[in-house]
Formats: sequence, structure tokens, C-alpha cells
Amino acid sequence: MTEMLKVTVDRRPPLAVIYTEGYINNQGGEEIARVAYDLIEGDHTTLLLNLKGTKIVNSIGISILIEIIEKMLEIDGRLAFCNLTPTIEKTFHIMGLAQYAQIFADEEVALGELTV
Amino acid sequence: MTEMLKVTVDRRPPLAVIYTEGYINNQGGEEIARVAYDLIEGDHTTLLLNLKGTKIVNSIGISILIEIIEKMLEIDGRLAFCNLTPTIEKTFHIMGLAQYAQIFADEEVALGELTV
Amino acid sequence: MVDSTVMREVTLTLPMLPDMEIAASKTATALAEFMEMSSDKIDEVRMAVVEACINSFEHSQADDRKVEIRFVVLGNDDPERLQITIKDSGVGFAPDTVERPRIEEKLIAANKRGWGLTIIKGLMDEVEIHSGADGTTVVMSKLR
Amino acid sequence: MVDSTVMREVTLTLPMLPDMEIAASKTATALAEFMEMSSDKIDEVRMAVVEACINSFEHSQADDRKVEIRFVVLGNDDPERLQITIKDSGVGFAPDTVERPRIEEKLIAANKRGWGLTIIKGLMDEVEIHSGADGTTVVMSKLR
Ligand SMILES: Nc1ncnc2c1ncn2[C@@H]1O[C@H](COP(=O)(O)OP(=O)(O)O)[C@@H](O)[C@H]1O
Ligand SMILES: Nc1ncnc2c1ncn2[C@@H]1O[C@H](COP(=O)(O)OP(=O)(O)O)[C@@H](O)[C@H]1O
Repeated sequence: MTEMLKVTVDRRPPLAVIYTEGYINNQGGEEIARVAYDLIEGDHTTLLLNLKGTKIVNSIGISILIEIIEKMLEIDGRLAFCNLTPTIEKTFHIMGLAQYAQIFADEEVALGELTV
Repeated sequence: MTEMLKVTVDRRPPLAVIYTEGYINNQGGEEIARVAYDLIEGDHTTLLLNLKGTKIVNSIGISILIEIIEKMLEIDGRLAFCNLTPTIEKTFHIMGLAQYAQIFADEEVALGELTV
Repeated sequence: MVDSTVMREVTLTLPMLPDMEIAASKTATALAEFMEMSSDKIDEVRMAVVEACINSFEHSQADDRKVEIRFVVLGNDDPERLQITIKDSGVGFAPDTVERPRIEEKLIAANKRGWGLTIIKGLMDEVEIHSGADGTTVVMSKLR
Repeated sequence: MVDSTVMREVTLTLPMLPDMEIAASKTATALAEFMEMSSDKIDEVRMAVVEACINSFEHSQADDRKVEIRFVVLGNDDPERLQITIKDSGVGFAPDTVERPRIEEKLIAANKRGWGLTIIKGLMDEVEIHSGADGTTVVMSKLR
């Protein structure tokens, strides 16, 4: 019933790209976290979250993303974002999240920067 | 303020294609009629209304389209439609409009049929 | 009507002003999407809502210039049906006396209008109209 | 607040249930589109509405499990401002005692939540919160 977030993954060790489609609310955030923790276990230390298919997020969903960032900092890995709507990007700046997770315009730019 | 319908025209005498973008309500229908009557005056006897950019219409707008069909029947011309959403197509069938105005899937098919 | 429980109920009050029917159609979309109705069915609901609203706007002559809309998601375990009630407190009309429009006649008639109710009935699964001196209430529903 | 006349007023009552904030965000979209707000600003309004709704859903403990939302288009000749009032009849809170969250702290804290009001204030042009034993009312607005 509740519109579920679709999450797909493209593994390119040590990097992985996570694609989302839909609303990142409580459940959506948890779904992303589940996928991210699996990837971390599988030794992916750089995660790129491509939010092209997500037009709306809420602060509960974002809080779960902060958990993932914390985890990445612990393992010396990193989480980056690309394809954010202007509002999601603005929100990340309001929160100061942009200091701890890089934001790229699109996947090409992100991969260029993250794989050097 | 009121979201205005955008109407553009591609003249290929004796045919012309009218493209719409937006809501076909009262004003939208009138805008289409204004353009259609201009084309009729300019000896365009076959009009194809491409509604690709229109996701919503109301019955007041459709009534104005019926006026255009009446006019076309008078001058032995014809009005056809293409790129209708399934709901708009269903509505035209409910009204019986489909008997008096041909409905084509897309512009290519329409032009193929209308120009023979 | 199938017996089922109210799973969600949302009410909306709209002023009878141009384009406000779009607000109703968007609210309907949110509930229909919540039910995971197909996008074609959602579109049909939207159009029916627009027609019922503009009927109230145009014909009700309601003093308060307001339409009240109630959206109800009905279902036992899962959402099964979206019921939408559109109510005005206008002059009312006698639905049984409204003639079903015929395209052949409308094509030559001066007044080409009169399609709203026909469209609503054609697009929704169930439609009931209650109308009288207190106003008009259209209750319509669509199965998922 | 700028003095301007109410051009349109729409009210919506939502149940405090998952995903119902989306209905509010769609209704907001309809009014913002009517005003010809830019799509980026519309998106900002949507997000603020979602945050205010989920705050009421989560924190109000309102017995009636309902949120009342009032959307008002304000303007003198043209629409100038969209004002949205989100009201619950819950337990209320003291807005002044809510600390502004800091990302450095949240990153190491167990509770990473607490961003809603900050986001609302960051995305809207004006925000007022009235809260007490009768519940909470958030009045927020965005200039076109
Ligand atoms: N809410 C209403 N209040 C009063 N009269 C109504 C209402 N809805 C419909 N009617 C009456 O029913 C008639 C048929 O409505 P409809 O089929 O929607 O076509 P149209 O609105 O184009 O006339 C209207 O012309 C009007 O007389
Ligand atoms: N409508 C409300 N009713 C009661 N308390 C509220 C309401 N809105 C906000 N609050 C209080 O303010 C706090 C901060 O809210 P917010 O910044 O949105 O973050 P979060 O909702 O993640 O806690 C909440 O934890 C809650 O205690």
C-alpha cells in the first residue's frame, strides 16, 4: 500500500552506486540503510547514492542517511550523493550535511571524482 | 494566473497540426477554437489536434471542440485527434465523439491517413 | 455498495473559483496513489472529480461559494475502493429529468454543453446523486 | 507580515496515518501552481508541508488523530504569497526550548532526529509556531 521505495545497486568494488526510486521516508531510509550495510559488509567503502528517481524525502528518511554517513566515517569510507533535486540539495545544505557527504551534479562527475 | 493553455500550429496546407500544452478548460477550448477558425479562414480543411501536451480536459473545453467539429462538417473538412491520454480517448468514446472525429495513436499514423 | 471499512478519510473544502477543481483532482490523486490504483484509473478519477466540482461551481448557486469534498479509502484488509463525495449547498436539481446528451443532436444544437454527468458515470464504477433544496451531493466511487 | 487580501482559501483535514502528508503536499502543489510559483519553490513548499504534517502525526498525541490544514493565497491584485497553516489539537510543546540541531553532534549522537523545524524554517520565507495545551499551529508562508 504505502508507496515503497525501490532500491537497486550497481557494484563496482570498492565503489557501489545505489539508485532510489520514490519517497525516502522512514521505510525508504531503512531500505537504503539495509542495502548500504550489506555493501559495507561486502567491502564497498565508497557509496554513491543516486537520487535521480527521488523527488521527495522527509527528515526521518534523512536521519537514517546520517546514520549511514556515521558508519562510513567509522570505517574511513565515504558516502556521496548525486542527482539531487534543488530542494533536496538545499535541505542538505541547511542541515550542514554537505560538509560530510559530497554532492555531485550527476553520476558521471561523481564517478570521475570518486574513483581517482 | 489561471494556467493558460499553450497552442502552437504547424501549417502544411491543406492540413494543419495544432499542438496544445496544458489544461483544456473553458479558456483552453476557446484558445483552440480561435486558432482553428483562423486556419479554416486560411483554407486549411483538415485539422489534426495533437494533445500530447494535454493531460487533462474538462467537458466545457470538449464542448468547444464539438463546435469546431460542427464547423468542419459544414465546410466538408475534418478534425482529427492524436496522442490522447487513455482517459481522454475513453471520454471521447463515452460521448460518441469518436464517430465524428478520427482518433489516431500518434502524429505519424495520423498524417499517413489524413494525407492520402 | 460493497460493505467495507473506512481505512482513510480526507476532507477538502474548496472555494468556487476558477481552477480550484485542480486542487481536488490532486488530492484525489494522492489517495488513489496511496491505494496503488493504476495510473489510467487515477486519471479517470481525476477527470470525474473535475467534472463534479465544476458542476457545483457553475450550477449550484450556493451562497457560501464552497464545495465540500470527502475522500474515503474503503477496504477490509487492503484498500479496495475510493469513494468521493462532492457536496454543495446550492439550489439543487432533479437528476432524473436531465436528458442524456446525444452527440448527433449536440453537433447541430446551439448549446453543446451537458456532458458532465455522462462523463462522470462513464468513468466511475458507481455514481449516486442526491439533490434537493439543500443542495447537491454526488457520491461516486472507483474500485482499485 | 505583508498586508494582503485572501484571494483563495482551501482547507484540508487529514487523518494522522502513514503517507497522508503526501495528500497535503499535492493540495499545496495545486495552489502553488495556480499562483505560478516556480517549480523549485513549489518543491520547497511541498517539503515544508510534509515536515509540518509528520510533526503533528508523530508528536502531537492528538486524540482526534487529525490535522487541519488551511491554504491561503494572499495578494492584492495578483497572488503574492501562499500561507499554509497546519494545526493539531495535541499536547503542544515549547518551540523556544527546542535546540537547533548541529550536524557534528548528530553524527555521533544516538538520536539523529530533530531536523523538521530547521528544514521548515530554511525552506519557507516566514514561519510562526503557536503551541500550547490546546495543540500546535504552524503558520508558514512563501512569497511567489
Ligand atoms: N451541483 C449542481 N447543482 C445544480 N444543478 C446541477 C448540478 N450538477 C448538475 N446540475 C444540472 O444538471 C445539468 C447537467 O449537468 P452536466 O451533465 O454536468 O452538464 P453541464 O454542466 O455541461 O450542463 C446542468 O446543466 C445543471 O442544470
Ligand atoms: N506538532 C507538534 N506537537 C508536539 N510537539 C512537536 C510538534 N512539532 C514539533 N514538536 C516537538 O519539537 C521537536 C522538534 O521537532 P523537529 O525539528 O521537527 O524534529 P523531529 O520531529 O525529528 O523530532 C519534536 O521532537 C517534538 O518534541
